[in-house]
Amino acid sequence: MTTDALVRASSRLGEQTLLSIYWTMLLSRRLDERAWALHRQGKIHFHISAMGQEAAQVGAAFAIQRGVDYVNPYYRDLALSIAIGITPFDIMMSLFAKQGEYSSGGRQMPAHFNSRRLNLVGGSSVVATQVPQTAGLAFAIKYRQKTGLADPADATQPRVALTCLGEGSTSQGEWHEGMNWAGVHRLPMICLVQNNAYAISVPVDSQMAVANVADRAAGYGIPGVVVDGNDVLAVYDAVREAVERAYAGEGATLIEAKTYRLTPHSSDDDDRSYRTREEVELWKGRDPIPRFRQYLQAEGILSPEQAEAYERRARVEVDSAQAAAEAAPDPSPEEALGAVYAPAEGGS
Amino acid sequence: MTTDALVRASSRLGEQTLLSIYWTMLLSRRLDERAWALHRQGKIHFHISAMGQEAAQVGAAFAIQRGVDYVNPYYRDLALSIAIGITPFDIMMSLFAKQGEYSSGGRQMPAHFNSRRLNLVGGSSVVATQVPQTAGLAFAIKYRQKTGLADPADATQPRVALTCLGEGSTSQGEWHEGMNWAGVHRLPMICLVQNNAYAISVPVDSQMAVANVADRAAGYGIPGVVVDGNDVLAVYDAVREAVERAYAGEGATLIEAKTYRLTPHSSDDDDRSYRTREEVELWKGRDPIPRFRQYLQAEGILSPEQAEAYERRARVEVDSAQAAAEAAPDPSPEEALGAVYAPAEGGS
Amino acid sequence: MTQITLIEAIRRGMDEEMARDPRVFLTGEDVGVRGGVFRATQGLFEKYGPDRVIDSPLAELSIVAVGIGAALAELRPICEIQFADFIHPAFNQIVSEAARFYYRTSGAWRVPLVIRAPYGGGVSGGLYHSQSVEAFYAHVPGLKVVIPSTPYDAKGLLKSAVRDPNPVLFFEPKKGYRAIKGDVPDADSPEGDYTVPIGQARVAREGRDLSVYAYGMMAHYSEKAAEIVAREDGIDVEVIDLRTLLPLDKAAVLASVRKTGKALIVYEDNLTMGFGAEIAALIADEAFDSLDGPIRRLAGPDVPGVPYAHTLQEFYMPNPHTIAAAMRDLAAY
Amino acid sequence: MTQITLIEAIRRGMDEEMARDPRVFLTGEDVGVRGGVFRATQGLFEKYGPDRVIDSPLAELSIVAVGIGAALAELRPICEIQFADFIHPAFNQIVSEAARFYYRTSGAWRVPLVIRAPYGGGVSGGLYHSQSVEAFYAHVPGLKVVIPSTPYDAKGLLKSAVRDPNPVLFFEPKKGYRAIKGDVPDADSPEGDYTVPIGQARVAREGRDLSVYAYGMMAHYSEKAAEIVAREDGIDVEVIDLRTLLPLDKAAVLASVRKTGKALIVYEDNLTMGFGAEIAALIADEAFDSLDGPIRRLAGPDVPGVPYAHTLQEFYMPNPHTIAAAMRDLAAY
Ligand SMILES: Cc1ncc(C[n+]2csc(CCOP(=O)(O)OP(=O)(O)O)c2C)c(N)n1
Ligand SMILES: Cc1ncc(C[n+]2csc(CCOP(=O)(O)OP(=O)(O)O)c2C)c(N)n1
Ligand SMILES: [Mg+2]
Ligand SMILES: [Mg+2]
Repeated sequence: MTTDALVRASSRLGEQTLLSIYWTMLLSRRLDERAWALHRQGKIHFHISAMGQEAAQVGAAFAIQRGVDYVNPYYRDLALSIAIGITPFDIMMSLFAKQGEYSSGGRQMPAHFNSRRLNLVGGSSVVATQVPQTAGLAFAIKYRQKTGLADPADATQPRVALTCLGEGSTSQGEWHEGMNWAGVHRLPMICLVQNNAYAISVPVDSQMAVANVADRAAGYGIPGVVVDGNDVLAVYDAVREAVERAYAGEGATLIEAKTYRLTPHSSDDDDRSYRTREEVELWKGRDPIPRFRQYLQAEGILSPEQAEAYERRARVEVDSAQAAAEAAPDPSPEEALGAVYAPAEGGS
Repeated sequence: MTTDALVRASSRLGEQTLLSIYWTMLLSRRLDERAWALHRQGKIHFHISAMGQEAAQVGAAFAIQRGVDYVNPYYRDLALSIAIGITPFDIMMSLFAKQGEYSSGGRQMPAHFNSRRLNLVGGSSVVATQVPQTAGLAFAIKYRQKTGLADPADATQPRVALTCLGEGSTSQGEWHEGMNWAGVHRLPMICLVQNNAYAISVPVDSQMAVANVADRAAGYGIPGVVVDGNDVLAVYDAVREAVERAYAGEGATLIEAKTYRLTPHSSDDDDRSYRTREEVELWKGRDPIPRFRQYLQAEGILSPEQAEAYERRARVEVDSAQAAAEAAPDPSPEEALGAVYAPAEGGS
Repeated sequence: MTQITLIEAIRRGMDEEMARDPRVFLTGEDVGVRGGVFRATQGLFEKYGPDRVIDSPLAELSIVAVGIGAALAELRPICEIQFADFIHPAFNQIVSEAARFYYRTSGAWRVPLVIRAPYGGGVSGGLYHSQSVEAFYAHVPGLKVVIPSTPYDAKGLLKSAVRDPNPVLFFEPKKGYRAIKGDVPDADSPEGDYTVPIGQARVAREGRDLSVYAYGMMAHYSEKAAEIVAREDGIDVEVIDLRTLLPLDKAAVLASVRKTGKALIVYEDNLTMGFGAEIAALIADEAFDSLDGPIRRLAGPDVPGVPYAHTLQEFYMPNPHTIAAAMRDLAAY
Repeated sequence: MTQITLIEAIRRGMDEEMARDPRVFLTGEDVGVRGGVFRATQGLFEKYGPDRVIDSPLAELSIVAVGIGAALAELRPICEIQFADFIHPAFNQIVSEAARFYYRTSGAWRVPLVIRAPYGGGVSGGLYHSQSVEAFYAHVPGLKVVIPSTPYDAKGLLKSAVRDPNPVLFFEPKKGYRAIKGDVPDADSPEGDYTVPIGQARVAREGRDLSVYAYGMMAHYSEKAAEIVAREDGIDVEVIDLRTLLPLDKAAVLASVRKTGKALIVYEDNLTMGFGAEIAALIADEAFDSLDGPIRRLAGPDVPGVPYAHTLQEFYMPNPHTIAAAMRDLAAY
């Protein structure tokens, strides 16, 4: 390890980047809050939230080559997707399931983040399926490099594949098989587990008999790292190190971000049967957004006025996204029939 | 740990038991060799062998309450099954697929060991499926004990569930999920991995990025043990310790027996493309049967004359089993149609 | 008799079987304190405790496999799959294992297992919370596939499923969980402990002009459609609620079409190779001489899932009006 | 032209596509130095090296899922499943993922993936080395399901599959791997680089009296049976080799029965909900007016697998004689 690497990677982030991280977390939060409000108003059917997990998601996103490196997200990755380049308007269009909605043309429920252009892979709702697929994306990266189809130093090409999922989802066989490929083939892959202590109502100790998901990495011959998922710079550092290992051909990393979701599982859930209000309050006190704001303010990077301006700007963005989406038309019924099979190459 | 536990459990085995272990290994081997001969003669379609792995299998079998504790074997567990109570005649009937054949009435290929009476569960050919099922058997044991349906001290009831599989099969998601249940619910379960270094042609380092399968146990919060799979008493000791933990309600154990198969994968395989003859010869020198015979002779437990008598007896048993099976009729065609659904309880 | 909802009938069925037989237990995701995401198991954790109502890890393969193992050991597991869409990871265990155990051991080991799963569309669930998966399993000898459409049948069939010595897939039309209500005898009444036999279809409505075969939510819609065409067109439709897809009540299927001469099969699954194909094939072979017209299927289109946006979803799902149109069309043939 | 075996045709198809397109790679169990347990990939490891011919871990789910991921990244994976019986662990990835990617992203991501698997009975493989699994996948929009029965078609269809931008399941009738031989243009001849389009059935034998629909080994047996009844009974049978099950060549199916008036569908899978059900349903709807008799299916019985003992296996499997008997029976109707 060089002396450089001993310095926290985040300490090299410029002020603009730090502010950009903060802005992304804030925008995601305000959008997320609005979605809950829209659901309460009966304007949308469904919402699933990233609230409380923004640091884990945004920290990770900023550590990769956003829009270039592959990302295979899960339904909770709102903040991560925003960081990659999905817009509040995109999200609003999904929430309202309007015509031409960016992720699927209104076919999928909201929260199935997707962009071919940004190498953000549009997943299913079925947990953990994306993990071995991400091994496939990482395999393709390595394949192209080894067979001369791509130059490992070419930063315009994907060089790492990042996937996220919840701690509960690591119980799936899919996860095991994906991690195993990553280990055996030393793939440029990062698996970020957002451990928010519950899978809907099921606590982590009914899910696994180990203290940390990261403890499972050893079984795949890859490093496992636990990080405070509510500390955005700590997450950035952990993921950045993994990214550098991947870029350098040193293989995969499992990162576990310990965090908490501040909302019920989704708009269909009621969490009072399985979590005490005290526990939820405790974690509200650890909210990653005020925490990062305080840090930025303490460092003199963000003034109270600027913070207020960000809030205003977020409100405007969310408002206008909502207004535009509400005004958009519904998909026309026959759109249900299109795009079942991809046309032959060169064909129509 | 009491002083007692520090003494190897195998040191408390009586001479008769030691001889019985030897006899079982030997009988399995001679039967196994005969099966290969029958295949070469074109008399049977298929055989899959336990040769080289008898110590791992018989050592494990003798450590449980045979015929009472559940065993969920795999296709290579010939010696284990013989130790549990399957007879050479049974095996011959399977090899010839004769009417009323013990395991399936001729429906399954040979090597699908099965006996309801002996709590030996008749598996499929699909690797690793038996692992989470064994968690279910172990779950049932614990369930009965916890809900008062069974007395934990009652040795006439199953108190542990043992399953076996090859190292390659631990790559399956099924294995992960089964081990995870075992850990989370502290189930009285033992998973014995017979690591013979290959899955058909695929070497273990294409299968996993860790030195030992046992290293994966930590990820499930259970002990993982590596044992010399060609040392029958070492295997016995390792499994016995796991059995005692299970009986005492202390949960599951993963045991990895390092061993080697001395034959090709099955009668359909040709191993010359993927293993050097030198490697095979090396392991022939570590054959667990001569090794245990030498130990017994050195300890004065087995005389050369007795050893010869065992050989003769094995030959007689195999001969007569073969003769009886060859003379038996084929299943009648319509038997293909029976036993699709179990009849209602109390019904016909 | 009390009017209860479909989901309440299912809950009672489980409750009564757990009370009757200490070997019956429940497992699945969120079935414990949460009472299931649809609340099908509500109150059972409190009543039977954590030993018998077990929150599983988030892993369907092992929910089923642990159920299989426990069933081999002669417990009576009821495994809940949170949505039928998530049963696919367990396909190998269901198809290769549960279905084949009895046959492959020539009757030595049986698997008395119930797998419950809410299925079907029209609930704004999109591609992964709307699936119909029955066709896959109706192809697998060794399994039983049951789909109730009324509270009475749901409770009675569920109790039969728990008592059945074979693996039973019990698919619940979730759109009807609260929407469908019906009379069910009180548990403490003389008929309280009734069962409904697996393997028997039900004539939901008698009629002479044409036979409609359906199950689940589509059985309801078909009854509604039959009322519409009776009222508006004077067409007298017989509606057969199949209730069990495997083993199929062939006699009931054939008897109806032999009477009416025309057959329409309605299902919300994708058309091609959906369960209606089997009904059509059966009739086209064994009731050919009775046929007065083509055998029609009305089903979901062949697209990879029920889309989320309401316009798209509406387009996808058969409904009483599209069914009525198909009835008219066939009646006029 | 040279006479080669079915498996040799498949091997050549892969070889030629790998030579043509550096994005094509193979993975699966034992596909490397071992050349596959059936030797379908023999020589390819030596020719293309370990980067392009990769022994996978023993885990079908991830063989397919890694294939999906690589296909998303625009490589062209060919995934081998050692026996079709072992495809079930990958069901979730195939059905929920590969099949739905294009639709669920409204065309943004496609999955140009080929999954090859040897299938079928009559090989003394017992319950777990004899399965026919095509019916499960023929129900899934978004997938293509191809089953060749001749060397010419096998090579041509495999090349089409590799070039297809969609997930293609390519099921190979393994009993015919070496038993079936046929002419295939040499690679260096002008027609060498031919393809056979996916989605088109083939009239294997023209006839006027009745139509037989089959695929894989049963297409061969049906041709043999047709020869028997032509010779012995003067019955003139048309045999349609379906070749692609999904998307089905409906026009070809309907054209034949409209000509002959009678349809028999032959498959070795279990009868109920086997692929013949869909053919029967299609005909019973769209060619009803042309029918001169019931639509018959000859298939494996509804038991959970092909049994091992030869007497049992013989009983299970359709063969040219049982097919001929069904032809006679239907012709006499
Ligand atoms: C295979 C599958 N089973 C069940 C579900 C239903 N489900 C959706 S999210 C969820 C809990 C996931 O928990 P976790 O992995 O911890 O992620 P979190 O939601 O807590 O971020 C469940 C059970 C699903 N989507 N997929
Ligand atoms: C799910 C599944 N995939 C593939 C196979 C084919 N197969 C049978 S044994 C085997 C290798 C098993 O290797 P390992 O687990 O190491 O056990 P070993 O045979 O070496 O004892 C394979 C690939 C199978 N039986 N099941
Ligand atoms: Mg969680
Ligand atoms: Mg092995």
